[in-house]
Amino acid sequence: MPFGRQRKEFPSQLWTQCPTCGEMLFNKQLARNHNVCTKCDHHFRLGARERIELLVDKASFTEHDTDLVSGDPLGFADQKPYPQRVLQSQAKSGEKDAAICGTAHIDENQIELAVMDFDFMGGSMGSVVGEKLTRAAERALANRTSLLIVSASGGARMQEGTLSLMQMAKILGALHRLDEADLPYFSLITDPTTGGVLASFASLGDIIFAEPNALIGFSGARVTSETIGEKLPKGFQRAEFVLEHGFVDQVVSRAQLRERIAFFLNAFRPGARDPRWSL
Amino acid sequence: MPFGRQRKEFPSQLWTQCPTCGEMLFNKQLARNHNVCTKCDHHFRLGARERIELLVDKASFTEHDTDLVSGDPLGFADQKPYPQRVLQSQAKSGEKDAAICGTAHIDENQIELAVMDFDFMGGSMGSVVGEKLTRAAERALANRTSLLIVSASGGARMQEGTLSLMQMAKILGALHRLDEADLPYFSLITDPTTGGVLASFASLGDIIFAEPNALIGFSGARVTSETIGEKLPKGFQRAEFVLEHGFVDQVVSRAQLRERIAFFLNAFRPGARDPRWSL
Amino acid sequence: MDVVDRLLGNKKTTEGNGHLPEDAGLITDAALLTQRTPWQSVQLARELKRPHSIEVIDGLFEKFQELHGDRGYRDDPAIVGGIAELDGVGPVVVVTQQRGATTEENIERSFGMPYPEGYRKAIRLYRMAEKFHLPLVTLVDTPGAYPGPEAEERGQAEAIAKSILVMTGLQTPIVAIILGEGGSGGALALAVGDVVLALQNAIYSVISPEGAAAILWRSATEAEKAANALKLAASDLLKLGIVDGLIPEPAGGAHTDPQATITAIKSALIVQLDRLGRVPIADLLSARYERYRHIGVVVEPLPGTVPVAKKQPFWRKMLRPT
Amino acid sequence: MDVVDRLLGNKKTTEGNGHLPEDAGLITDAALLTQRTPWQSVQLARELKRPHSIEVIDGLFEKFQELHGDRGYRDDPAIVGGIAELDGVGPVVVVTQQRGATTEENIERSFGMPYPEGYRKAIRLYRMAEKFHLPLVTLVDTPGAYPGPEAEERGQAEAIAKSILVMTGLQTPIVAIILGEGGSGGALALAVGDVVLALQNAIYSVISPEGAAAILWRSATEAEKAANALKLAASDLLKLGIVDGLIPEPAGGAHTDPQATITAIKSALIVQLDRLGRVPIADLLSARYERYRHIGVVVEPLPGTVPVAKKQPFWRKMLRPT
Ligand SMILES: [Zn+2]
Ligand SMILES: [Zn+2]
Repeated sequence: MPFGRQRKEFPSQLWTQCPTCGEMLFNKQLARNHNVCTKCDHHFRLGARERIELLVDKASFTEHDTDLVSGDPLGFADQKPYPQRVLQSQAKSGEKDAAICGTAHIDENQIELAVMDFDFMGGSMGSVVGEKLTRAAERALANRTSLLIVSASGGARMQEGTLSLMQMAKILGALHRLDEADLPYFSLITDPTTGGVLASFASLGDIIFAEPNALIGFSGARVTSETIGEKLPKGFQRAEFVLEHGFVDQVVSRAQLRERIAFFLNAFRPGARDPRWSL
Repeated sequence: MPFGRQRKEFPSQLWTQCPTCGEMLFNKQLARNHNVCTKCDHHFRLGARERIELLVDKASFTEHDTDLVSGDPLGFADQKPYPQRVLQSQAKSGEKDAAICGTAHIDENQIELAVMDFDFMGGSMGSVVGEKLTRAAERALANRTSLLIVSASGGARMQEGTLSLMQMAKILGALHRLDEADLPYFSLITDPTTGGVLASFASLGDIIFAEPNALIGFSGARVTSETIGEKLPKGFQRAEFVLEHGFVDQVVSRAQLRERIAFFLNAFRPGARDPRWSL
Repeated sequence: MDVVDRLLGNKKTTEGNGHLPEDAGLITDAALLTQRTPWQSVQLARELKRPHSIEVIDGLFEKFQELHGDRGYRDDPAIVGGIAELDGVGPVVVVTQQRGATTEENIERSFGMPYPEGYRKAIRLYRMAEKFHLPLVTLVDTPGAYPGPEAEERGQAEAIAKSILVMTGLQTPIVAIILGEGGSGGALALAVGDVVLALQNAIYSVISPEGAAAILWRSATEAEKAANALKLAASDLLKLGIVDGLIPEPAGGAHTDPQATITAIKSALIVQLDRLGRVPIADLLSARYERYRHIGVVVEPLPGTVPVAKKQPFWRKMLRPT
Repeated sequence: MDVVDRLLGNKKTTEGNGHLPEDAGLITDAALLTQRTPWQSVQLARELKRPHSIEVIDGLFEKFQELHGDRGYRDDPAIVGGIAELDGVGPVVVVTQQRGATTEENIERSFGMPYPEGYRKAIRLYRMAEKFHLPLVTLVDTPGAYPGPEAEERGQAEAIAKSILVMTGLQTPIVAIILGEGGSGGALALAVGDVVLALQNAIYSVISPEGAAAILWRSATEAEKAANALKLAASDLLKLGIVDGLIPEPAGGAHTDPQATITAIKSALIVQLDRLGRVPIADLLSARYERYRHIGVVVEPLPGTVPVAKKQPFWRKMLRPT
């Protein structure tokens, strides 16, 4: 049927059309379903705050490092100065930067949680994201708890240049200590996760979950196809494709995420380990 | 030129024709050149004793476990009883079984050396080979020296059934202890090395050397091509092919082997390590 | 007590091959077995309706979450592994080969013949078990590792070797169970354990009877002869000390009553994991080393050099069922 | 002394960025540099005649034995590594990217852009250095990791991430030297070190100037602007604390006198390895952790002093077209 005509009948602030099945979805209802199409299970992106609400035990989230904001180490300006971009993103998203971190419980397991916010400058990773994620990993180490990082990012933040690149090493240094301490690190990859974020913490979880059809790739598909000058295979860089190629443990739909993460938290909980087996 | 006629002029006990370049080679000269064609560098197989002489410092080899011989745990008989096959191979090869082990020096580095003998039942690995190689690894561990295993084998010895298969786990258990102790293990793969020998110690050296054009494969090429019902890629399962695919560090011609192994023995020698770096 | 002594019959039959006390309804003395010919075992082990790994996993565990991928090339459907909940034991890591029940599934899972990436997925899961101090349970059922050229190019031999090496030193208890066909190195890559059990009609061989017949008798039709010669039947493996105990099957074979078979596997598994859980990990590793160290038969004429039976680790006594 | 202080100029210039004392003829204070524009550095760093890794290895070391393969898929010619002998230091492990000098070589080595198997070979060599207590020396010179679909399929992101992770915890001293172009994550995968040096005209960037121009200025012709903005020149990296010291190049650039350049690299390398060799490994690892821990600039005002934007209805932003 002609959605062109249809759409007129649906004021867009109230309705959204599903890009997969074409269904017109009432926004409030869609939100209640955690942004998953009630007809075809298409997963729309989910905001960081809503993501936290979806994952953790009711009212168990305590946010940390809330006031951490970005400097302008390079005095960077493209068509606009970097500080101005940051302020605009803060205003637009209501967040200070592209990651929200805190302590929470999932099925009564205390964890450190870090959720990236794609709405803030495309979830790009600069010094603030690097610092907040590193602190989250260090808290997990100090508290002997698990760490869960939810990725959604276009990669490193260009406006902080090579300093952004270094955040990869900074975070991985902390994750290495977590690994040495045999503490579980879970990575949840959501749409889209690319570049330096995928090429660091997102790809190294003890368990790696991905959401259905999430875009997951190192190089942008444009770059990649230009490299070979041909079209890319069907489903290229989608969660299911990455699963087949062996880099994701499970593709989990949003409705089951919380329970699924809880299963592994319980399985890996120190309590579940038999001390008689430790050296 | 018509080698058919030529060969008549060369009594075969004195001359050998190179399968690669067709040159007729005087056996004594060939032996002096360690069975490498003086014209095209084709590597003929080299006996275990000659191999030891090629590799170690003059008169530095002390053999161990010389009298270890096979039992007949399964009472195995095909067209011939297993014990009879063993006796025939012993008579033919002058060795007790398919591996010769001992302590030696290479460029003044003490090492444990194990050399497989393809002339003894195709270098097949039964309990005796398993026991001798395991003892060699255990001696290296006890003496804190390096271990070098030279492989040449059709794989596990069928006549000892599943006991032969278990030798893989037995040897690898000892190699794991060597690895835990940070002691170097070198694997030299010679023509041919296949099956359970390749699928165990031969493929796991800290450094893996192979001789030019050596046949190196898990499944026999016959089985493999039957599996897909087509011809195999050129050079399939040859040393250079395996190098390209990432499973061998270096293909080294026989003339350079000793010096090459010495280089790594010296580089990895505990003496070469700076104690200030140890934890 | 080593293999030589066992072969010479110097063993207390009540202790079977000396590896395990009689418990959990395990058969530890081959003499007590209703004998089948090896060839009959081959047929039963390969029986299409025999319970396959996923069916067994479903029956054994409360919950099972499959984990995918080798983190390097591909997720191999011929190897299935993940985390499972076992009654009274808690979470364990499970790794197994999976044959297909249907032709389609068999093609997808390459008839239970893993590729190198399958073994690399297994290794990843072994290390996960070690990291999180979870016991490892493996279920073995494969004709062998996949022999195609792609598998060769991606390092089938290296993957199998690495898998065996990692298992010999893995710092967590391992129980391996041969369900059906244990095909050579491709099976061993999942079968290094502190305790290795086999179903009563399972087989475990260095080469398939057909393969051995083709090479040694120069005719595949001599497969039955080869099966007899290779001593690949579970009862033989028990005598040889390659497996520690046999899990009884229903009279007609596992496929005649999968549920009963799975129940027998489950009770055996729980008892063994409980026993191993009481062994300090350092002792577990020495015992695992000794277990394989003594498999094989060699003759050493020099007096005094014939290996003598090792004294049992101290915890062996305390593991007697109470 | 952390990066913020450095940026605010609270540092003793004689100590450069505070990471290294002035020694071995290293430039540790950017103020002492004869300035070039970043764009000039980009040209010099990419100069075809600039000494490339293999040439540098030949000049630096007495002996070099290359080691091949990732033990999983392929030997990647874009990464060259092995064991080398360094005067007065002894054996070291060297890992580097190699661009081609000729078009043929460039095609063979995919223009110095490694595939995942290249990084996996690097990881194998890193661990070899650790196992045998040999210091690790890396030489960085790449436009970036190969971006083709095959590289994506084989896990380019996982390989780079793993390589960085392993370097952060590797229990042996690491000196990384940026020779020419340090292209983003594909460079960082070889560049985590206890000491990171750069040649005077090297560049190191999160994205190529051309790439940044295309995205931020929507025109590749603005590459020079982007180069200025990105602060990718060695002198900027020194100020930012990303590199610890610069190795001086001949006036006209490294390519005008490769031998002199290599000599400068060698003396710097020997001094640094000697310094690191005197540090107990546990301290080395903490220092390496702290080195990266403090890179980056964040402002942390007292709670409440930051303007908080008012929130929109939550479903508004959620539903922006994907
Ligand atoms: Zn829909
Ligand atoms: Zn020749």
